[in-house]
Amino acid sequence: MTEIVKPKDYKSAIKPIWCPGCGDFGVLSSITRAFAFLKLTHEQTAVVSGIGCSSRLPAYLDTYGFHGLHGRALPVAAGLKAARPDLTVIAAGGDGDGYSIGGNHFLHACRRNMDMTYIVMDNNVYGMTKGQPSPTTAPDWPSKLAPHGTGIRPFQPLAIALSSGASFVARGFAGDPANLTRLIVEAINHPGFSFIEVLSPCPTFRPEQKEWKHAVRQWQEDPADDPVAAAGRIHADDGMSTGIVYLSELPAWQPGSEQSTSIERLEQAFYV
Amino acid sequence: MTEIVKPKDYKSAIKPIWCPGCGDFGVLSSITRAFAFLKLTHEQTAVVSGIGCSSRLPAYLDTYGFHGLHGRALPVAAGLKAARPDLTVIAAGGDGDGYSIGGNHFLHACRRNMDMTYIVMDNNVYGMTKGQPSPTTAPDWPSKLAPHGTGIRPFQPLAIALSSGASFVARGFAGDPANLTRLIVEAINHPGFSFIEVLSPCPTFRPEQKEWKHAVRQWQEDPADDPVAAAGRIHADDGMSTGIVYLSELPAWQPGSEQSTSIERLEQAFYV
Amino acid sequence: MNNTNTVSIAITGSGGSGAVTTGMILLKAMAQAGFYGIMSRSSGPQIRGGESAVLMRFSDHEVYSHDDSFHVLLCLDWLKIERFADEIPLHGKSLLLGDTDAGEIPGILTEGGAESLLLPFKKRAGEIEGGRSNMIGLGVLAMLLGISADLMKKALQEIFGHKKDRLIIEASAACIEQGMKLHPFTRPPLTAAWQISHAQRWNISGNEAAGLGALKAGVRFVAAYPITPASEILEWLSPNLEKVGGALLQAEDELASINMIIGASFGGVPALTATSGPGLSLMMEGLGLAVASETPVVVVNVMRGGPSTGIPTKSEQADLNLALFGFHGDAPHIVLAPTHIKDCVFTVQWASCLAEQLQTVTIVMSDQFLGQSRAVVDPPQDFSMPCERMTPSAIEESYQRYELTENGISAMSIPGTPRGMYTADGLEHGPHGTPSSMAQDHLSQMSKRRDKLLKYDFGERWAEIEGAGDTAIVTWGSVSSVVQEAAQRLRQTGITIRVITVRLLMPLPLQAMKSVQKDTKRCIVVEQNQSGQFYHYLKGLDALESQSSSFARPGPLLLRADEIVAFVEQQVKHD
Amino acid sequence: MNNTNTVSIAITGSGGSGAVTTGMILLKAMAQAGFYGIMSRSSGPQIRGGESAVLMRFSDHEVYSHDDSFHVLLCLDWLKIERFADEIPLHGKSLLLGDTDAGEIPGILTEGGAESLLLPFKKRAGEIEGGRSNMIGLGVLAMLLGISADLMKKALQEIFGHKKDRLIIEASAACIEQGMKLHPFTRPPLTAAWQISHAQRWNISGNEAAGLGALKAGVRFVAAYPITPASEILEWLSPNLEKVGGALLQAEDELASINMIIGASFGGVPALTATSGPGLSLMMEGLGLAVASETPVVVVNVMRGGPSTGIPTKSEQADLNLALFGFHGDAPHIVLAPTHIKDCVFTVQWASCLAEQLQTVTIVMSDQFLGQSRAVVDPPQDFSMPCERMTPSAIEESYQRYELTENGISAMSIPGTPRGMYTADGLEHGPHGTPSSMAQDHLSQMSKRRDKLLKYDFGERWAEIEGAGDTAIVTWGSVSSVVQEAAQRLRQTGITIRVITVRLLMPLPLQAMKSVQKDTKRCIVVEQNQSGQFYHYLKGLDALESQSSSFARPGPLLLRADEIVAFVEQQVKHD
Ligand SMILES: Cc1ncc(C[n+]2csc(CCOP(=O)(O)OP(=O)(O)O)c2C)c(N)n1
Ligand SMILES: Cc1ncc(C[n+]2csc(CCOP(=O)(O)OP(=O)(O)O)c2C)c(N)n1
Ligand code: SF4
Ligand code: SF4
Ligand SMILES: [Mg+2]
Ligand SMILES: [Mg+2]
Repeated sequence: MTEIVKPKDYKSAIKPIWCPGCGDFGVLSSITRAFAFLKLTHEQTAVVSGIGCSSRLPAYLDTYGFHGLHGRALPVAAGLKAARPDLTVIAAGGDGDGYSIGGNHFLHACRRNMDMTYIVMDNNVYGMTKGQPSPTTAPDWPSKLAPHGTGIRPFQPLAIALSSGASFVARGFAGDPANLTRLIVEAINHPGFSFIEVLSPCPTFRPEQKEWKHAVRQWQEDPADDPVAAAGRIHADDGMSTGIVYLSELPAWQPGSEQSTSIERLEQAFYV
Repeated sequence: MTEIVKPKDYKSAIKPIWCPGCGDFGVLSSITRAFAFLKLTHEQTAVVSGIGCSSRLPAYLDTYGFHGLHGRALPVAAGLKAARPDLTVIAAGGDGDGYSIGGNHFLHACRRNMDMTYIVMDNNVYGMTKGQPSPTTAPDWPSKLAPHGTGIRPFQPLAIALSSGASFVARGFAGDPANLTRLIVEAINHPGFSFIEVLSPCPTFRPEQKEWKHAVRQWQEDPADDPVAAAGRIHADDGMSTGIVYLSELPAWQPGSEQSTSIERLEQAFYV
Repeated sequence: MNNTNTVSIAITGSGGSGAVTTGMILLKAMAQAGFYGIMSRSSGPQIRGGESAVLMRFSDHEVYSHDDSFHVLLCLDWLKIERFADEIPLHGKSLLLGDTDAGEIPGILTEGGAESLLLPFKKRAGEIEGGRSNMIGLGVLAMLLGISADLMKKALQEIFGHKKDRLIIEASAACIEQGMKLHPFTRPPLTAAWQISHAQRWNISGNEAAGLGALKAGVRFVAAYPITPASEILEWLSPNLEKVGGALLQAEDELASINMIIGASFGGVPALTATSGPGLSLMMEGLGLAVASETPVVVVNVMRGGPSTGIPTKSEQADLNLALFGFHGDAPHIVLAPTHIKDCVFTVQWASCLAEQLQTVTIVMSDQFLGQSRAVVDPPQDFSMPCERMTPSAIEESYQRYELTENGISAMSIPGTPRGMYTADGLEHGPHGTPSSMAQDHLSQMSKRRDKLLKYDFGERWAEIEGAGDTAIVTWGSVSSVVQEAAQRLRQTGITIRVITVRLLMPLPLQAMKSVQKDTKRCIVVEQNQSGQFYHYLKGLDALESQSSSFARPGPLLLRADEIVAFVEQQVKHD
Repeated sequence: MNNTNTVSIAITGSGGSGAVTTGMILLKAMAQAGFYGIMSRSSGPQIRGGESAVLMRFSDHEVYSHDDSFHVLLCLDWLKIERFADEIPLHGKSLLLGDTDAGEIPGILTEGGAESLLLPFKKRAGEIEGGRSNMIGLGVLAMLLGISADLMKKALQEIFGHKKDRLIIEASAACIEQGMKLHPFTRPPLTAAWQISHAQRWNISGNEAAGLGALKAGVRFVAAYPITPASEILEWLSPNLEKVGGALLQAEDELASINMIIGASFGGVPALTATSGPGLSLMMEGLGLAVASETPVVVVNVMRGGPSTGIPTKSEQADLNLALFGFHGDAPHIVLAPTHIKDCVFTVQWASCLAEQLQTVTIVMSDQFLGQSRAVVDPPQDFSMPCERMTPSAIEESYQRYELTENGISAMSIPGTPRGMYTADGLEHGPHGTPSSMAQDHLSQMSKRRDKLLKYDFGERWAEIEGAGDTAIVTWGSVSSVVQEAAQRLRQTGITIRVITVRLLMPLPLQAMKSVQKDTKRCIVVEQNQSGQFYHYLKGLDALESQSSSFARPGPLLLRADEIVAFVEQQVKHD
């Protein structure tokens, strides 16, 4: 059977609420391209998100989706994957969602290394709530909530994923769908927890991010399989290099078991 | 004035509930030694903790203390320090408290770099709730909750502190109070967020940790001030080297300001 | 609440049409003309560029609620107007203003028989360099309301003042003048019979008012996590706290923010956070700690549609159950609700003073309507009230943080106080704070925490009582203004009404509550949620003396006076 | 509940004295002798090595509550005995057994006039290699209870069976024999008149029973975070889930665990978590999501003393408010409470089946007493009940996940189902699941979520009704067994009593509740918390027909039948 699978087959009928020019459009189209490339079966795919502009993504895809709570995409995804290892599970959301309120789940998801993909659309801002600083916001960016900037160093998503034990660590750019599609394909194919930090501009609250397209570049080296080397590469970078920076062949973790007995047998243990 | 300050001056009248041989006794006595060495003013010192055996610590000290919620020592400490920069603030707790439920606050406390010290008594187990695996438990340790072990790689406290931006990262051992005292003194003196992971055996649920005393050693090198070098050192280590592994001179962050106007003046802005 | 001399105007438009700016200028101009008013906003799901609506009501006295329907609706275009049809009811005498070139008028707008008038907004705007349709429309509204071109220009300048581009201001002024000329009516302006106030007035939102109340009470530390519709409290507080020597810290999540303010308050600094339903849910464990450790903290909860993520941009009063009962274990605490936009100043100030005095948690129940609407009002009265936390004077040998005292309040030693060292604890404890699982300690500390609230004299401001009559309407929070308006109308039909607006929801002063219902025969509890949360709470306390019934319906639409009138009339008839 | 033929025995000792092991052997031996019983434990704050107490009650029928006082107290030593004095009341006919060499008997034990008997436990034990005092004491108890040496040895072997050291077993058996000889009484054993059961029986704790109920309902995924006193549910489930093809995942925190089970359930696998108060507080936001997204999940909440960290090792029924009302927004859901230890099997099974059938949240309110006590009982009945989630049969063009249906239940498509793709949402949504802030969608989805519960027929097991009479006692959960015991005593004094033990706390079947009170004149609500949470809830619903009053008191001490008897007698007198 040589059915032709097109990216738009993976789009749902719902029109995104995103502002014109929002980077998230690029992420959405990269995801549909990757799905088409992989010929994912719609009903065997589930996309789980938190709350934020970026987290609206699942409804725009013609797959199963869960639009959950702010910060809790990863646990929902982990529960789903634990219960249904047959599904392709993708978690998605924003930098506030994933690195601020969801930071703990991020750590533990990296460490647990279940076979799923996590895509963070990072715009260094809380878009949905209209422009507060996020963990990745530069310390000197003035906002209503922090008129002189936060004064706090930005969260380093790649470095933290790496030190938490993620086995696939990458950065993509929403404005470069071709490469982002490729990253998503590789991430989904990776047998374990794959993390893609996507630079996804918010023209509404961070108009200066329109310049990102001039700043991004590709990492020239192949992905490191040594975490210290990867840490060095991440540390030396200005945050604008894209590609896979770390990749390791670690067995994915999956709970669950085959049934070996009946409940009646288990009840025997209670007899005095 | 040459008042002699003794460690026991810092002990309260309350008898610890810890099991005989618990490593936390060594941490308590190292803390009191450090306080005495620094001649801390009792009423200018506050120790904040979460919930767990280790988190019982504040009540055993004759300073101000807050025994809060499981996982929330760091935010209480941050609020206290933000409101009262004049105090010496120390947060303390266990590996479950700090790395499992409290993981997000750990990340953000490292990043925020407020001038406080965080001491984690790590026994690779949930002592208080009687023996469940913690994030630092080895994947093959069998317990009631995970009869075949968790199968999940342990959380790397030092690596995560480092990648989260902590400016002082160290490991100590409860069974070596002299060196631990020194670490605590340096941590308190450090102007910024200082983190000490303390190997603190739980003879009750992890009797094999009695062997730790034979395995620990001192890091021979001086503390690195380059995070990549420190990452390398941490990665190469078997988890048994003690001392300061990373130290950087980063300005501590502290919110707050001088009063510059009155509320009446602020109200002017509401007039039509 | 006097409902004569008011006019209701709505403005709608698709993304970029400038409906909101138009409303802001009009509010300002009306205020400067000597009138009062409120302005609320509504918008579609888009973050930016979506359709939006501005709902306004003007008067010659303070006004805090919207009317049942609108006198004038200015539609800058017809796009997505269906979305707002429910929120902007029109009647047979309403005037619908639209653009001649915008196509056919959607039927949904004229169903009720509103008079419609199409004017060449776009065309006229096109004739002016930099001109925009909304400013033409604004000119028409100015004429309808009887506002002079000078006042309009002044308002324009103040609103656009921060924009560098003088051209915009000039073009807009020219458009307004053109619009004023377009206005075809000869009848007198809608405000013709109104009294003009020469007093200085404020233009303030409930969220700003809440922030101000906090500062007045002495709050100097705020930790919070952004959430709609509470963020403006934080955005107002952040720069202003700084100016009075305080600080705001944006926390990593609500678990952190609540615990941070507990830490700050333990350190002796009055502290507050603001959030909305999902955040309040996350804070409940922390609030329980504050209750058990007797650490004063305040949460301003700005309610939105629930459950779960719900409807973040719409108002509902459905978090009451959570605020009253959302603790594990018995956790006596205080719940207040502001009665209108300006009252947010007083109620939040009182909340913080009560928290400090009683060393406990106070939750303030604001909502999206109160928080995000703006009102032009007389400046709030300056209330001084006892606000001091009880601290130990001279500490003797053995300081007991949780000493059992007559009134249940024990002196709280602040770090820095010599000999006052203790460890605050969320585990049950004895008087010194040492953890204890003994029955005696549990029972005595539980009673202490309950009795300190029960023995406190909360004074007269636990409720606002208005009128007298056979029927009592009991209400709370945001909806109370519209209840008062309904009561006024009912009185005109001969039904005597007492309105009891409860500000101190918990602990409810039961005696006082009963005594204000003494001469009433029937009691109706009005609130904006599905299950009648306040009603069932009051029933559970035996706080409703007479025959009682519940009028409760969820958001997202605001309660309207006519719904309440109809319900009350029906109840009265049933007797 | 029949309170004749029961005997209550307590054993206390300091760390390492072996009180708990002694109790376990005795329970086993009594069970094998053909009797029934319960055993609860109490200990000091130390993790290990602290003092502990074992409270036991034996009978020739099932027994689920402790008596007002104890017939026999065996103290292995006097250390810290004050700590347990409240929990182990003695009376004039109690027998206090102590060690001759342990020093003076603490006055607190003999105040009530208990007969005391000092025996040379330690001395005799010293004469046996590897001998221990507790085993000597156990021998005395065996004689008092009339258990043969053979049965004792058998029990000993089974309890110690896993220990490699045969010596321990032999030494213990020798000690027991010595102890039996020490026993000085000639009166017949306490069980002389009891009927012996030859039926096979179970020895099960409430926490184990809860785990079993989950498996029976088809729960195959559990995510949880350890917490006292719920951890044993997880510890029982972890190995057993594995054997039936399921899995347990230890989450990083409760926010994760609740969201994980939501994910698993979305995936079509019935899922559950277990926690206690602090954890339940953290889960409320997630539970709201499950309600709004209509994802079935079950939480077993094993209550401990509150508020905040409270008293983790003691029982209290004070999380009811949180379970009923701890949501932001109106969030209809189900709350159940098991009526006794064995009923945890049925109630948790039912909880999961209801969650599946109604696509909502069920919270089960167990507590430390139910969860951590063990009972020897007849095997539970095997209930089969409808447990299937409604899934779409053949999906046509446009699948509506949140379709508005007659009974409010809409078919839930499980990932893997072709053409069933949808996005579950915690934002308010239309029938397809698309987010919506429109009034019509909010109102219809809110009604749907409420009505599916109201229209469901929960059947007869919403409550257990026992007896008839002028006085109704309404109760729930853990305390209901002791209420039944109190009722039995009251009946003996001529007061007629109906006991209504409510299992389905929410949604309360109001009609049924009223009808079971029809012939009663007075209603007393009994529960173990400070504020009378169930009482006020029932009042708020108008669920109490007649004159009503509340008997509520907090933990940590268990409610005793005599307190309830005294309260009821007083109420009856007052009429
Ligand atoms: C518990 C909780 N706290 C706060 C919020 C409010 N909130 C919604 S989205 C958001 C931040 C969104 O930022 P990000 O994740 O970066 O997504 P973006 O909108 O930038 O794509 C916040 C704080 C919420 N919904 N729930
Ligand atoms: C919200 C919440 N969840 C769970 C618990 C139960 N609990 C108490 S202490 C603890 C773990 C303690 O482990 P750790 O922090 O390593 O301290 P240790 O006892 O080993 O020193 C847990 C899970 C709790 N008190 N609160
Ligand atoms: S606010 Fe920013 S992140 Fe949100 S939709 Fe608009 S551009 Fe995108
Ligand atoms: S259980 Fe372990 S950690 Fe807890 S007090 Fe005992 S030895 Fe220490
Ligand atoms: Mg963002
Ligand atoms: Mg530990």
